[in-house]
Formats: sequence, structure tokens, C-alpha cells
Amino acid sequence: MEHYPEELRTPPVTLVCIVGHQDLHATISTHLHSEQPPINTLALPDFTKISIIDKSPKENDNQLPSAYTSSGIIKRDWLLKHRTRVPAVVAALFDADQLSGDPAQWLQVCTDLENLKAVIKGRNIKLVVVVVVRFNSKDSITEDSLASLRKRAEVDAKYVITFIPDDASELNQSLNRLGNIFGELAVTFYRDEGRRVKTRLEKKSYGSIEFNVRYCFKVAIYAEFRRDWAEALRMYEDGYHALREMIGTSTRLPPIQRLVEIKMVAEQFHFKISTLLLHGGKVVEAIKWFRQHNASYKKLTGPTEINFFHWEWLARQFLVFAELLETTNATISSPASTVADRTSSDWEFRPAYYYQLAAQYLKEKKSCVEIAVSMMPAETDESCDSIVPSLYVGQYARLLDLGETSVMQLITDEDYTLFALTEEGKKLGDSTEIIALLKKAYEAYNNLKFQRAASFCTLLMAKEYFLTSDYTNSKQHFDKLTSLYRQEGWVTLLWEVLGYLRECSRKLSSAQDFISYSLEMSALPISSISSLQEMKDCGPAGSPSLKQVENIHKEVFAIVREETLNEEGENMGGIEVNSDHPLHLEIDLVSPLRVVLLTSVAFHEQIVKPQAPTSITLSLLSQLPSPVEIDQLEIQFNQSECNFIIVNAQRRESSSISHIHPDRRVETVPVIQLFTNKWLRLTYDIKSVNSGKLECTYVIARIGPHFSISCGAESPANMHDLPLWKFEERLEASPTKDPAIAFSGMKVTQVEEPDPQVDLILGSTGPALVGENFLLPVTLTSKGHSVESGELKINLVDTRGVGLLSPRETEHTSSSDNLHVELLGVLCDPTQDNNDGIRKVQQSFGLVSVPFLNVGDSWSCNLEIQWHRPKPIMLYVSLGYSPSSGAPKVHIHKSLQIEGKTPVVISHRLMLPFRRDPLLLSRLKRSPESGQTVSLPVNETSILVVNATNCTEVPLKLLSMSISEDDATQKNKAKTTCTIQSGIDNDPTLLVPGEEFKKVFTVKPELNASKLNLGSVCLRWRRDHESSKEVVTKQSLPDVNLESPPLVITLECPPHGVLGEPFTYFARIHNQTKLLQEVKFSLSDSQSFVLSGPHNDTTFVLPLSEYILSYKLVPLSSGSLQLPRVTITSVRYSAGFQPTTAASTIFIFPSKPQFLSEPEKKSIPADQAPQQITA
Amino acid sequence: MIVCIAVVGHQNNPLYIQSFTEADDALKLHHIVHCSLDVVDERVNNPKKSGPMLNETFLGLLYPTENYKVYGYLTNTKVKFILVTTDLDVRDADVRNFFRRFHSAYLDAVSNPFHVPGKKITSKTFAERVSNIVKSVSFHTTG
Amino acid sequence: MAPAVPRSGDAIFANVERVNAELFTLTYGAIVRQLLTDLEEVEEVNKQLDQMGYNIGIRLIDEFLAKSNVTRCVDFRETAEVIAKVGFKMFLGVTASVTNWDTEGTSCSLILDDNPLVDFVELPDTCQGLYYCNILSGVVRGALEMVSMKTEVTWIRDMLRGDDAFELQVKLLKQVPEEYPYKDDE
Amino acid sequence: MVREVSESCMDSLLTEIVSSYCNRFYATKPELAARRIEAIGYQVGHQLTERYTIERPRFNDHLEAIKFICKDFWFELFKKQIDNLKTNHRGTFVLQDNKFRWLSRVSVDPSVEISGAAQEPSVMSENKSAQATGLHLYFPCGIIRGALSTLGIPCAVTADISNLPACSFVIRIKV
Repeated sequence: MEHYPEELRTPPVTLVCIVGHQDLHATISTHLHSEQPPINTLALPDFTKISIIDKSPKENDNQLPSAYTSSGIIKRDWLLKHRTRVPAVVAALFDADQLSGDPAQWLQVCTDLENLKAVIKGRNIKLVVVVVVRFNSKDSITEDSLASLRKRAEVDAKYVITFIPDDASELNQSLNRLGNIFGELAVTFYRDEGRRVKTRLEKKSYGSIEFNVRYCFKVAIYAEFRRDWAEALRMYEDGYHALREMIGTSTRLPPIQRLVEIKMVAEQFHFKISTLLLHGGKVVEAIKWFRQHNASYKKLTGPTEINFFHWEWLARQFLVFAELLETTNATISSPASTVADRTSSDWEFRPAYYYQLAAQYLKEKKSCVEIAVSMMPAETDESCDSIVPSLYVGQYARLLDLGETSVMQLITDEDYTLFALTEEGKKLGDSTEIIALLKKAYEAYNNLKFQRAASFCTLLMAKEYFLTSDYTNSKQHFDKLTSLYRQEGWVTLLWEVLGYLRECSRKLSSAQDFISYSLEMSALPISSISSLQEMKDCGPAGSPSLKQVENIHKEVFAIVREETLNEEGENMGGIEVNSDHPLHLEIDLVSPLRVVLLTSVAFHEQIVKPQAPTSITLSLLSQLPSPVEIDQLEIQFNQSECNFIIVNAQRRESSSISHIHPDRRVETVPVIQLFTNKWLRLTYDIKSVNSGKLECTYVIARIGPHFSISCGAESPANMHDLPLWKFEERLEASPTKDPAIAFSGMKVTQVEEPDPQVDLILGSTGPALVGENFLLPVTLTSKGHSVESGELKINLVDTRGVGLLSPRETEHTSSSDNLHVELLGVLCDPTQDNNDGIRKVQQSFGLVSVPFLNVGDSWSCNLEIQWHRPKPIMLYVSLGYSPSSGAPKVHIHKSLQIEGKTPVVISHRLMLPFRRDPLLLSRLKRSPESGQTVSLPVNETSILVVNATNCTEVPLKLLSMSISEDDATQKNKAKTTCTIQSGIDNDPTLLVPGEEFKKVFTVKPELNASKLNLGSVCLRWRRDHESSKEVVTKQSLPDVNLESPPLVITLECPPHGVLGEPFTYFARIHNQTKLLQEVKFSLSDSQSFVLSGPHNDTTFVLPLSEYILSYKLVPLSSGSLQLPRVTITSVRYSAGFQPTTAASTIFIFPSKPQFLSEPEKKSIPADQAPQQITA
Repeated sequence: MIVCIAVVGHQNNPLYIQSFTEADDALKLHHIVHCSLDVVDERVNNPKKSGPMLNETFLGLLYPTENYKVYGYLTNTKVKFILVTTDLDVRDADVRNFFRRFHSAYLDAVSNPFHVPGKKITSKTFAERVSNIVKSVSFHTTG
Repeated sequence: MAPAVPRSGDAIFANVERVNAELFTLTYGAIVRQLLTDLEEVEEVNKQLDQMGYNIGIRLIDEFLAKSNVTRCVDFRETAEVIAKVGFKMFLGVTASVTNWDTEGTSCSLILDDNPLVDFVELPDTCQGLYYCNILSGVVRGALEMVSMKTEVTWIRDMLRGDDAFELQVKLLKQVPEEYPYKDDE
Repeated sequence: MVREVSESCMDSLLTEIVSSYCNRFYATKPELAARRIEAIGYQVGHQLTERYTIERPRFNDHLEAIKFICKDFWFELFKKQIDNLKTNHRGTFVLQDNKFRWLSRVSVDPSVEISGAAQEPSVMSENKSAQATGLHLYFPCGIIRGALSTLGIPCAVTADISNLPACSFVIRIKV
């Protein structure tokens, strides 16, 4: 819009004029300006200046008779004049003093008024008289003085006002008063003016159609002054249409200039109209109007030599309208309206659309200018220098200098054209402007998320840059486009863009880009579009066709092969690939060049043995239009030892061979050539050295001495997800023949670790025995491998997988004694065990380093394990080593289950003294079967028998058995409660499996405590061979109750009798209490004896004394006989009891025997004759 | 007269595009078709804007260029048909009718077993059929 | 057992369960395309199609005999007629005509003007040499073999290759009536 | 008048696809065979959908599309509609056909085994019919997937035949 003069762009503002009393001007004008609607002020310091608003100067040069200048549609400066020099109202300011008092001054006032009236009369400008008075003297002004003033000024009373500057409130009032009067008068002024012109229109009293138009314009402007938009709009439209009429009819000017003038005027009308419509929110109407405006002028291009003007004009129409749309926020128009009439689509509501077209027409103009200039006569006579814009809008004339006055002389179309063209020449190129417009459009589209339209603008910009050979910018813009076109598969569009990019990179001589773009282009699926007819202006690359594609292909490979091209040799500009400029392209999964070279690599096996050869299939595919020959392929793996090179026999000489690593594996094939969309499949064996992942990373194709493409290897399995052509109808064969590999083949395989060649032997000797340090020999013998940095891992695991601590025990801290099984240590043979580097041993885990072993060597160690409870466990031993230094580790695992058994079972028995039966009340009360928790009589010597049974399969040597007091009891007994004596310590005895060993102890409780702890049996034993160490097995004995028996019976009789010989038999009843005990006793008869003595009776036994029953017995038969049984019943305790049968048996010899005491002793079995030593 | 007709796939990729005009503006037509996709997207993505004709396959006028009018049609299977014509005032009915016929031609083309779903339509029969349809229709409004 | 007269193909077709032909046509088309991508070689595809047809033929014959009341097909000439008029009709809903008998009556042509298999089909240039309908020849061969007629079936004309009709030449190689497996099927 | 062919043509074709793919071409790789059969179904589904949705306003949401599959689409194929449609409203739909035609024929058809055995000796011979049934189902699954993705709804489809002859297809829409 800045093309238009200010006065046209903005709605007109009322102009008033104040004269005299300069000091107040500032205040007044600022006030007026802030009025609503604002009023501009033309301030004249004093009355001498009023001539400025006088008609005269221009009027009279109108008077000057000049046929040509008279005619024109709209005066260039008319509007400006009315906004700056022709006030609607003039206010004359006088000081009150001038009125009253000095007549000279009054006279002055009158003359001033006269002059003023004279000036404004012609224009019927309204007049206001302002009297300025001081606040204090405001009453000094007399009615009649004002009246006389009014008469002088010939204005009615209300237009004579007083103005009081020196009091705030008064000043305000005065200003407002002034403002209102101005406003009122201005409206009337403009109305009258408007009406005046309008009547002429209505009376059709205008000479030519030009006047018609002009009058419409004026009326409209006056209406605008009054803010009567409707009226204004109406008049503008009338004018516009009238103007359109003229095109055919008017003959006033030479055709070109006439057209130019009309367009210029039409432009102004149009601008006014659209502005009014848009500001009135009538967007749809505005657009309809614009469409029609555009339609009615579009065709009027005028003759070719000048038609660039037309295009420029048209472009401006679009640009201005776009700007108007943009400024009126009404652009987001109601959707209803857009859909309602299908004839106008949403697009027409978008400034972007107009910007874009503006650019398009400007481009049009540009090309026209170029043509016109080319046709312009070389020598430009300076005549057109004197040509200037004339008085009228859109007219030009030659300024003839006639001495004192100068004359506007009409010019010929030729002159005009020449002039216009030279003007063009002075202007700077349109390109920048075009690009600016496109940029605007681009941004507008972007905001609407119209990415494609935006891209189109980008394309146009890029092309413009290209034309102005700003290749850097051009390339940069084109580059933005490729991704969209690729992604959406618009091959034709991509083709055009790439074509430009290719040229740009050529111009910028960037080989890298040039080659890449060329390759991509030549690999484009042209076939799918070549069905279309030949297309023109597809950019530098020409129409996409197979031939074209092949040419590009040829050119590229000529360059990389460093051949000299025959005819198109020169057009490949500065692009060269050679030793100074080698070129290396990378192609990955997402690269657009994937179609140029696609490599798929598949191992035939997912898992391979090291050193064992496996097959790898390498498939290459190219979409390039013509066959591509590759000099050599370099296949790279993550394990670089596996890298190898495939050489094309045809191209041996190619220098690229030279820089092959000498010890590289090199395969040669007769020829490596890729045909369009045909897989080239090569299969090779490959050996991996190291275990672990083996992955093919890159395949590098060398073409020509200094060009290579390195292509990320792909797995066939993953290629289904990334088809080469998303949208193209192309048969896509699978990279390998074998469907399985095609479906699941991978470019990576797993290399296992080599088989171990070392024996690991766990020697196991039967079950382990609880308590002993069980030694388990581990032997490893190296066959085939030497063992380096070997490491032995030992692990004890519960057979049921559970840990070695039983859950109950785990809570209290796992001290070794609640650990069932424990790895005590690893005993290595000191002779071999040179390095003792790592040796970690925990309760169930051990780690031992193994010294270096040569092939054939062997090494062994013993695991020392101890069982605390009988339990089967699993022993895992694993050896990790590397066959040679640096080589990856190899692992062997062995495991063995070992049973832990209890070696001996220990049991015991307690017995009372012989033929002496204490009355133990507890025993009576208790039920017989639970007689086990024994109770012992205090101060009586009883007997403890302990037996140990060997329950293993091996003989055990029993070293000793003893009873030790538990440290527990040690504590809680101050003085000994009992003495335990053992028999003679027997020398070690050998127990065969299952055999039982007995030992007898006597126990004599002394103190009367209720309980007695007997301590624990302690057995020292070892396996029956010297090497094995002795083991101590402890087993604590159960506690026994103690009680002092009230009564004790002792039977006394000789050790034996002889048949028929009498002997005496006493039964002593001791009363150990301090009470008198009543005792019943009875004696049962016996067949084997005749006896004399009391049978049964009741008697009293005195405290702490004894009562003796004595009998005389005569044996009647021989052998071991039961003595007559005595039964005692204590009345107090109502407890009867008998001596044990054992106690009351006697042996009767048939006749008196003869023997020594020695054998006699022997003859008695151990259990009946306790070895007894009484303290 | 119809100057260009295009079938555009799910990812806004051209499945078929044919212009019926002297060669030199074929590419321009491709650009026009491509840009028109913006409007289709807009229409479909914010239905409120497209109001009543929400699910209708016929999308109506997409956008006017200086010398063309571009119409759109969106099948239930998200395939777009774009029509570019030089006739500046056209009855919707005629365009609808054209699209209907074009659609059935398209159907038989994609029913060809050798047509891969979502890929370009290369069938010659289709091409012939389309050009026949195009020849047969005329959008000249009778006043 | 009285030799029942063969029922007319139309009658049978009217009574059998039928499905939308589009489904059938498209399915077959999809198979052919898939075979082309999997087997790559056109020749191989022809072979497999024929094989599939054969397998189908040896199964369909039962249904055919059951529904059509054709008890024994001793005479090749008659058999050909039955296939053309009844067989094609009851399965594909179209009839073929039998022509081009050679003198000794061991070879003839089945001619199909209408063939549901090829609706919508247009052979791409890459598939020249493909016998799109090869499954049909297989079916005929298989079916005839089950009624102990060893035949050789070849395509003479193919509309997809621009001919005006589909012509299937059936050549009788040998016939073994003794081995006729379907003695009496009550 | 819509063109028709005998149903046994269709059945034989299906049986044959399965047996040739899992007995002849990919005998040792059922998963490959399955993939191919599914692909065949996919194309059919795609093409049928293009045909059956002509002259029909566009679907607003997934549910509408699924309903179309259950009603019109299914009817075109099987002369019956899906019997039961369930959804978790989070992109998973279960379409149950109480008597799925293609299974009712297939699973009882003994010739599957026969032809299978004829083609190649005793590879994966056991529960062949079960396997054949399974492979048959890849075809309809493919059809459904093809149909939906043609309607712009990418998804995964599986079949469940735990209670024959009913068969339910589970559609999981990819978000």
C-alpha cells in the first residue's frame, strides 16, 4: 500500500484554519486533533498569511489557455489540497482589547476580517470569530462590541465566541465550544460542497465523462469527510463503472496513455472501495468485488512494448488486496459462507493466495520488461528526461520551460513508452520483490499448515534465486523441498527439484552433491511416469524420460571413471573426481541413495563354531537405469580379521586395487555388474576367529580409481519393513533365493566359544562323614589346549537348590556351626602351586587360580569340605581358561552330588545299684512306659552304659569315649552335684560297620537337686587309615531327675548256694526319712525253697534306722532260682514295691563247687558285675 | 475442459496422474494437484469447517487458480481424486457425475490382481477408460 | 442300476451353494500374484497352478459325479460334453463349447467365451508367458484322471494374451475302464 | 444380478492355498506359509473393501468401520452377519461368527491330510488337521486386516477357534 500517497491511504480528516493570536495555536490544534473525530488544524500566525488558502495561484494557471493540460480525470493534488490547504472553517482570533478601546486597533480588526472574508468567499469556507479575553477581565467585553464584531464578520451570533485561556476550567470550556462549532461547521461545509458537485452529476451538466468520474470521486471524498461511508462507497462504485465505460469510448489521449491513466484511476477507486468494504467487515463482498475488478482489467494488457506496465499494475492490485485482507482481521471468515457458495473457496480468503499471484504477475512483468528492453532502441534521446508526471493522476507530460512560466506539453505514446522503460531501467530488479512476495505467501501458507502450497512458494523462490544465479540461496531452498516430495513420492516434482539442485551443485562445483543428486535422479522410478507425454520446463534436467535418465547416469559414471566425455564434456563444469578430489559416498537405511545401491547380507547360520567356515550371502541391488560395473567390493565386519575383498577381474588394473591391505583375503570374480532391479547374489565362506558377535557392517563398492560408495549392510529379515519403493509398482524380488534366509536371514551371527580340550575330574571317595574334614580331589589335565590364566570356581549347593543353611537357622547369624556343610578350603599341591594369586574361599563358594599348564600337563587340588549335619549336597566346579594368551575364555563345568552321613550313633542306659531298691515315688506315680526320663536316687550309685554303633560302610577306629561336662552345666553348678567315673580307658578299638561299642560309667548324685545334667558323651574316632585325621563327635546326654528315696530295700544273700545247704537271706528296709514309717511286707512262697521267717506283717521302721527281715532258706533244686519275693508296701506313701527280679535271683549249685576267685569273676557277664570302685 | 485428473493415495502419494493438455504445463498441473491436497487435508481434518458435507465423498471446489478450477473427491478408503478443469463455472452435479464414473473405473483397476495395494496404477486399460470418460464429459453449463 | 440321465448344468448350479464370484476371482488373482513374487519364475508359477488345479480336480470329481448323476464316463466324447456343459456350469456358472474334434476323437477343444477367473485381470508386461488360468487345465486333467482317463490339457487361446476366447485343448492319452474305481455308488 | 460361482470352487481354492503353501513351498517353515497366506487374504480384503464401499459416505470413526465389516462386508462374503461384536473401547474388537463357513468345511475335510501326505512324506504329520485349520484362518485374518487398513485403520488381526464351529477374530488397532 505504500505505493499510494498518504492522503489516499487514510480516510480524510476535516481541516480547519485558525489565524491570529499565535500563542494559542498549539493548545487549540492539539485539542482539536484529539477530538473525536479528529480535526486537523492549519494555523496561520497572522492575517497576512491567509493568502495561502486563497484560490488564486493555481486557479489562474488553469485560466492559462492550454488545450491539452485541461483534460484529465482526477487532479493529482486535489485530495491533498483538501486535506492540507483548503480548510472547512476559518477561525479568526482577536484579543478583547482590540475590540474595546483603541479605535485604531478596531480598524485593524475590521480590515483583517474583510480580507479574510474575501479569501474564503470563493470556497464558501465557514467563518468563526473568536474573542480572547483574560479571565479577570472577562466581563469587560460589552454586548454591543460583540454585536458590532458580528456585523463586521457577517456571521450569526453563535459563531462569535469568547475564549478564556488563563483559567483551566474556562479554557476547557472554550476549547470544547470551539471544537463543537468547528465540527458542526465542517460537516455543513463538506455537505454543501458535496451537494454542489452532486447536483451537477444529477443534472448531467458535465462536459465529458471524465468529469462524471471526477465528480463521483469528489462527492465520495466529501462523503468520507463526513464519515458517510455508505454514500462514499456508492459514489466510488459509480465512478468506477463510469471509468470502465471510458475504455472503449474516450478518445482524448493517445491509446497507451489513455489506458494507463484509466488503470491508475481505476486502481484508486478500487482501493477505496475494497478498503471501505473490508473495514465494513463485508469480506465476501470485497472478495467478489476484487474478483470482478481483476476480471474486467486482466485482459487489458495493452500493446506488447508496454504490457509490462499492465502486469506490474495487476501484481500491485493483488499485493494491495492481500495487504488489505491481512490488515482486516476479518480474514478468518465464517466457514458457512465459504461452503455456502462453492464458487468461492476458502483460498480466496487467504492473503497468501493473493501474494502468490502478485508474485506470479510480477514475474510476468519481469519477463515482459526483458523483452521490451531488448527491443528498445539503443540510443535513448534525452528528450524523455524532461518528462514528468502531469497534474492528473496517471498522466505524464513534457515540461517546457518558457522563461517565466513553464508549460506542460502532451507527449506521444512512443515518448511515453520510452520514458516508462527508462524509468524501469532506473529501478532495481524485480527479483528481490518477487522473492519478498513469495516469502510473504510462504509464511502465510505455513501459518495455515498448508505445507504443500508453502513448498510450492519455496520452489518459486528457489527458481527466482536460480535465475538471478544466486546458487547458494537457490540450492538451500530447493533442498528444503526434496524431503516432502520424496516422502510423498511425487517423482515428477522431485525430478524437477533435483534437476535444479544438480545444476546448483555444478555451479558451486561441489562434486559430492552433484554426484549424489545425479545418482538419485537417475535411479528415480521414471518408468512409472514416462508413460506421461513429454513435459516441458521441468528445469535444467529437462523432461523426465528414460533417455534423459540414462544420460545423467552416463555423465556421472564418466566423471567417476575419470573418462573424458565427448560432446557433453564441457557442460559438466568444474565437477571432477581425481586423486586430489577423491569422493566417498555413504548410504544408510534412510538415505535417498538407497535405491542406487542396496546391499543385503545374510549369514546362513545363526550360530557358528569358531574357525568353522560358514556361508554368507551378499546381495546387491541397484535401480540405476543402465548396468553398473563395480571394480571391487570390500566387505567389512565388526571383527576386522574377517574383512575381505571381491575384485572384478575385468578391472584388475584399476588403481583402487593397489591400496589393498597385503594380508587381506581377496576373492576374484569374472565381473561385478549390477543390472537394473536385479539382485546380484554372491556367496562366500567365512571363518570367524573370535567367539561372540560377528556382524557385517559395511560393504564398500569402489568404482573408478577415486570413487567409492560405502553402503550399510542390511539384514534380509528387516527388509520387509523398509521396502525400497513405497509407492512404485515394482516387483521386489527377495535378496536371496532361499526363502528362509530371505525371511529371517541376519547380517549378524553368533560365534560360539571353542570346545574345551581339558579334562576336569572330580574324584569322589564314597560318602562324607559328618564332622570329618572331607577331602575331594580335583584334577585337571590339559589335552590339546594349554591352560592360561585358568580359574577354578567351586560352589556348594543344596541338592534341592536351597542354600546350605536351613531356614530356621538362617536368622541367627550364620556362624559356622549352624551351617550344614562348609567349604573349609582348597589344598593345592605345594610343589605345583606356584602362583597363589586368586584364592577366595567362603562357606559355600571358592575361587582358585590355576597355574599355567602346557598341553599334557595336569594339576590337581583337594577341596576340604565339612558336614555339620547329614545332608546330600551338589558340588559344582567350573574351570575357565584361555587356550592361548589373549584368546577368549573357554569354560568347562562339572558337578557331583555328595552324601554327608552320620558316622556313629550313640545311645545310653541308666541302671540302679544291684540288690538295692530305693522307693522312688516318681516311678510309682508315672505310667510304666514313659519310664525313660530317668530319675536317680540321691546318694546312691547308679550305672550309666553308653553304646556307640558304627553306621557307616567303612570301619572306624574308635580312639576314646569319655563324658565331659557341658560347659553349660559347668557354669550353673557351684560344687559338684555328682561324680561320674568311667572305667579304665580302653585302647583304640576298631569298629566294623554295624558293630556296637559299650562303655559303663557309675553315677553318684550327691547334692539333692531336682535335676542333674550328665554332660555329654565325647567320642574320638577316625577312619581306619593313618592319613585320616581324628574326629571328635559329641552328643549331650539328657538330664535326669534326682530324688531321695524315703525307703531303700537291700537284699542280702550269698552270691550262690548249694543244693540242700541252708543260707540266710536278709531284706533290710532303711527308713531314710525323719518320720516313723509303717511298712507292710509280705513274702511269696517259692517251690524251690523251704524257708523260715515271717510271711507277712506290718511293722514300723524308726526314722533313719533300718528294719531287717531275715529268713533261713534251703534250696530244693539247683540252677538259677528265683528267691521268694519280698513285697514292701509303705502305708504313708501307699506305695508297694518289689526288688527287681534280676536282683532276686540266685544260682544254686547241685553240689559244692571248687573254684578260684579269678575265673569266678570272669564268669560273670559284664552287665551283672559292674567294675566298681567306691570312693 | 478437463486438463488433469489424479488419484492420490493414503500418504498423499500420487497413484495415478494424467493431464490432457499440451505438454508444457503438465508439470504445473502436478503442482496444482499437489497443492490442492492441503485443502483436502484441511477439509477432512477439521470437519467443523466443512460443515454439512462432512462425510460426503464429493468435496466440491478445492481452490481456484487464475485459469483453473480444482475439484476433490475422497473415497471411503481415503483415496483422493483430484480434478483440474479450465471451465470456470461448472455445475456440481456434472462434477459429481464425472467422479462417480471415474470411481468405478478406479475400482476395476485396483481389482486387478497385479495391482499392488497402495502402489501406482499402471494399468493401460484404466488409462484408456479414463481418457474416454474425460473425452465424454463436458462441463459447459447451459446458461 | 439304470443309467441316470445327466442333469442339466443350470439345474444343478441353481441348487448348489453359491458364493459371490468377486470373492473367488479376487482370491484366485491374489494367489497368482503371490506365487509370482514367491517363485519368481513364470514357468514355475504355471507349473504350480496346474498342480493346484490337479489336486482340486481329483477332489471335485466326487462332488461332480454325486450331483450330476453321471454314473460312468466311458466315452471320451461324451465326457468332454459333460465337462463342458455340466462341469463348468455347475462350478463356475459358465458353459464351454466343445469343438475341433480330431478324426479319431481323442482330442478336442473346450472353448470359454466367458471366464469368471479373469474379471479385472490385466497381465503386466513382466508376466508374459504366464498362463493365468492354468489352474483350470489342471482341474480338468485331475478330474478326468479320477475317471481313469489320462489326458494332456494345454491352452491354445487365451484372452489375456489378446485372443478372442479361451481355448483349452484336451488330448486323451490312455483310458483304462477296468480300473474304473466307482463301481456302484448307492 | 451379481455374478456367482459354486461355493465348492472357493473352498477347494482355500484348501489348495493352504496345502500348497504349507506342504509344497514352505513345508518346513509354517510361519512363512502363514505369512504368505495372510498376504493373499490382505490383498483380497483390500480389493473387496474398495468395491463394497463405493457410493457410501465416509466412516467417522473406527467403530463405524468395524460395524461395516460385521454387517455389509461379512454379508457379502458369507450371506450372514457377524453374530457378536465386543470391544474394550480401547482399540480392541472381537468379532464372533458362531458358525464360520470356511471352518465348517475345512476341519472335516480329510483330503487335507491326504493331499498333504501325498505331496511330501511325514513331515509335521501329526495334528495336521489342526495345523491346517490354523493356517486356513490366516486367510480371513488377512482379509479383515486388508479391509481395515484400506479404510485407513492399521491393525493386527488374530483368530480364536477355542470353541468350534464358532470362530472369533480379534482386532487390535495400532495407535
